[in-house]
Amino acid sequence: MPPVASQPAFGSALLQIRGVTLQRGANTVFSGLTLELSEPRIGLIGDNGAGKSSLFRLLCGLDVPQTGSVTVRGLEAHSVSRKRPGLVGMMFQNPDEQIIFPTVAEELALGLSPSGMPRREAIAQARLFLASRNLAHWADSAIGALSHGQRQHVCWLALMIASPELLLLDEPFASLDQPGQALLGMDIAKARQQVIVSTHLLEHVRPFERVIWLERGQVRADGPGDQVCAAYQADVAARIASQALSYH
Amino acid sequence: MPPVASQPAFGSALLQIRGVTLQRGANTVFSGLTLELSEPRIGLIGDNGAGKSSLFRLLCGLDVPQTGSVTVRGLEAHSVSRKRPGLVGMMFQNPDEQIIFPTVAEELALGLSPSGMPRREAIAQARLFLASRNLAHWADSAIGALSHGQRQHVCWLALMIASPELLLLDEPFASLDQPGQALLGMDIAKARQQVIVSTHLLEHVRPFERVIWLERGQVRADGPGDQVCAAYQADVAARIASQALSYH
Amino acid sequence: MNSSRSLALISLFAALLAVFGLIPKIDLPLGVPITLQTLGVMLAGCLLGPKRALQALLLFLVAVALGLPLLSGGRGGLGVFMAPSAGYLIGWPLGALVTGWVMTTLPSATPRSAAISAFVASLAGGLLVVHVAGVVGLVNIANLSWTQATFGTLVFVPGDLLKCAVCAIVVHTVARGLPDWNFGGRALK
Amino acid sequence: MGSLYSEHRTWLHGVPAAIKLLLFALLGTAQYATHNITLLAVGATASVLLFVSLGKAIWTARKLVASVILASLLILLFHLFMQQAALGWLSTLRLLSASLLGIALTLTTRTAELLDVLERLLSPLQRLGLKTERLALQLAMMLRFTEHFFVVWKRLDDAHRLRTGKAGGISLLAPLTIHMLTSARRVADTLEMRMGE
Ligand SMILES: Nc1ncnc2c1ncn2[C@@H]1O[C@H](COP(=O)(O)OP(=O)(O)OP(=O)(O)O)[C@@H](O)[C@H]1O
Ligand SMILES: Nc1ncnc2c1ncn2[C@@H]1O[C@H](COP(=O)(O)OP(=O)(O)OP(=O)(O)O)[C@@H](O)[C@H]1O
Ligand SMILES: O=C(O)CCCC[C@@H]1SC[C@@H]2NC(=O)N[C@@H]21
Ligand SMILES: [Mg+2]
Ligand SMILES: [Mg+2]
Repeated sequence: MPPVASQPAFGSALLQIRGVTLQRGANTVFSGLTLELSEPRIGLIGDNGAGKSSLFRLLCGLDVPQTGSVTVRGLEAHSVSRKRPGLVGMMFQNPDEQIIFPTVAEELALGLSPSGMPRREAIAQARLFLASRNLAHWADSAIGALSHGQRQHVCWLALMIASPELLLLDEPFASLDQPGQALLGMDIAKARQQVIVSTHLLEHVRPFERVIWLERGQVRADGPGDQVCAAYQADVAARIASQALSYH
Repeated sequence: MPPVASQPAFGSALLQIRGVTLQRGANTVFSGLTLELSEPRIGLIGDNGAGKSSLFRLLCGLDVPQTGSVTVRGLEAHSVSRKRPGLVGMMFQNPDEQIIFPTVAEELALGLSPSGMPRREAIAQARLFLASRNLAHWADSAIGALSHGQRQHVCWLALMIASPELLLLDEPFASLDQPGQALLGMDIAKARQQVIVSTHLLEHVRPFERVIWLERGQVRADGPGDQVCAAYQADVAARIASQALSYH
Repeated sequence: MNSSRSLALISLFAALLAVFGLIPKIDLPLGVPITLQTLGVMLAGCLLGPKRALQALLLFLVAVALGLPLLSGGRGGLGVFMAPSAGYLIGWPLGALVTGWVMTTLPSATPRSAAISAFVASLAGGLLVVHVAGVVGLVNIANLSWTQATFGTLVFVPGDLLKCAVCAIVVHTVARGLPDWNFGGRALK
Repeated sequence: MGSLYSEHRTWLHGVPAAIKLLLFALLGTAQYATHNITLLAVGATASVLLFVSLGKAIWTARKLVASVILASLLILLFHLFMQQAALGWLSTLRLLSASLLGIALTLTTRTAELLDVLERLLSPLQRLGLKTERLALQLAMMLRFTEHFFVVWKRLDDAHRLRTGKAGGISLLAPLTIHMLTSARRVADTLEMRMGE
């Protein structure tokens, strides 16, 4: 297992997971998971069902572990409550149900409301933000009339404008076209916040200083992006080869 | 534009789109689109919002064009599901839009109902099918307890067991892990049906004899997979470079 | 107290009642229609638990009071609270509350037990409580005698029993499809 | 969440949300108050005309409208069969105008506008100690979920039709319930993340 590259970049560890057991329905997703996440960029890779989305749900406090604790800047993740919008932001894997409002500008404006900004002003600001990204024509677009990838893009914009201190991105590249992926990659690189990204597209996390490879709820490897990605890829190649052999 | 590689593999053209105009709400997605799709493997690439999913909706008859016609084996596409339910099958871009029933076995069994098989028998068959793919433990899984990628996998299984004569796959690789992608790739290669695949992961369609590059509802290029993918990638690279320049 | 999480679920069930309002009602001479909206009352109780079910029904009635035509057959406004059927309307939130409360006290570990519990809970809250409130309303607003009102309300019982059964079936499906759903709303997530 | 809002701008988009909501509420109250068939018929005709005047914008709701009309016809037939023609017309006309106006409101009004109106309307209740902003948001979300019901139902019906060749009908009831509950949970997750508490 590659060594842990720990470079606490933000003073103390932003995120701590200690001895966590998580049961979702009949499945035990994690048992005794301990992780400290303080690097500014962290990638999360692993097979379907490995527990990437579940880990995100723990980190942002949507799920509460049965045993152990998850803390964000020393606060219990699930009791962050009112402070949450400014502290933790998450882009869910499926764009559809995280878009609440029927037009793009309103949707982006929702991210500004926890700051107490009046709605009208928030919408105006959302329009400016869209214009600054050459997307002014999207402001009045109906969400239902956007393509799947465009909706995923909207989710990212909503997170950017809300600008919480910790960004959790669950498969943010999955439906984006290649220019969109490149743009998101640049946005992530430039963000001044801590960003954790789960993805099956390894090229996007390879340059990260830390990547965690989850396997059935356990950390299989944890270290610099290029090393962990290479290890994962080697494992995948071996499995595909044996799959192809048994494939008839 | 690379030349059209036309090798009608199934006798007459399976799919014909003639002078189609499609209006979805306020957007004109296609105007005067004409295509003949008869190769056994066709890839569909292009940016977000280019019209890939809309084209699929036309082909399987969920949307009806305002002008022009879409025919599948000589039948109007929108009457196909009624007259010949086993003819066209589609894997939706968002698994949550496709999956109807609450457990995996029931979901797979639905695909057998057009053949008139009794429900109990269909469920038994679905179990056998799952077992043949080493997934017997999924049979009674609640869909809600599967990860996103696992749900996408279920969508593919549902299509395979239904085994329609024409397979339309809308971004089938998007949420799959790498072994899953490889497996799906092998399944597609082995399928005896005509398969049309849309994707942002070019490596999966590069070996195809025909790939169509859609741009804002128009065919920008149409030809052998390697040529069209290369042309698209060159275009994307140019755009990303200019994006990066203007990115501040 | 009223978390964002509750907000979504409460709104969903208020919306469910609105959708059931679109489904045609059958008018009876009594001035009280047969409607599917009582099924919404039962479902809210069984799936949300007492507190949120009560809130969902109150939310729905606020919308009706504001004039939105959400009662079956496109009616709304303050007037509906002075009609012969007003007792039933007031009974809805109470019925949802009781249904939810009964549901929390009964077992729901397996789909079967959840369905049986749901049937009992709907019977107690969605049927009994609503009908008692309805009879009180008929006596006080429509000036019927207690016997007349009681006989009057019996007309609805077969239909409402059917709704209890449908509610149980839905709960059974949910227990199968969403095994981690907390009936009676005991836990938060 | 799915939405029926139409980006094809119509004259009704320009009408302030307050007026649309008021009209809708007045209709609800008036429909309750009157039993005069002529009056209701005039109301229903006006609703149909208003609806048709939206032109292309009604495209997203075409399936919904079809089912409303079917439902209206069914009640009418039922009452005709029971020899209660008058009552039948009464119910049919009420249902038709309420649903058409409701759909027209949904097609042309943004949720943010609606929230503005509701917040202003409810603000007097603040004196009673009510959290009126919360109530307004809840009312708006209720309308959003009503819309979402139809979007999900249509999706399921599309998927069912495609896979079996038949309309889903009653067998979609259980899946619809599960999909809606799942949606509500996801929306709850989103709201919790984005609005706190
Ligand atoms: N329901 C709809 N109503 C109106 N317009 C729509 C609708 N769905 C899609 N569109 C528009 O049609 C165009 C094509 O959309 P489509 O979903 O076919 O794109 P796509 O190529 O599949 O994109 P993606 O890669 O994001 O999946 C887009 O411009 C989109 O805005
Ligand atoms: N709601 C749920 N109830 C019960 N079990 C669940 C639930 N959601 C996920 N699981 C289980 O938890 C495990 C981890 O799922 P998770 O969604 O975290 O995987 P993932 O790594 O995000 O996968 P993917 O790459 O497919 O998104 C899986 O085995 C899955 O079956
Ligand atoms: O729409 C209204 O004005 C209120 C209708 C109340 C109907 C009652 S609720 C219990 C009973 N069961 C029915 O189906 N109808 C009545
Ligand atoms: Mg996931
Ligand atoms: Mg698409």
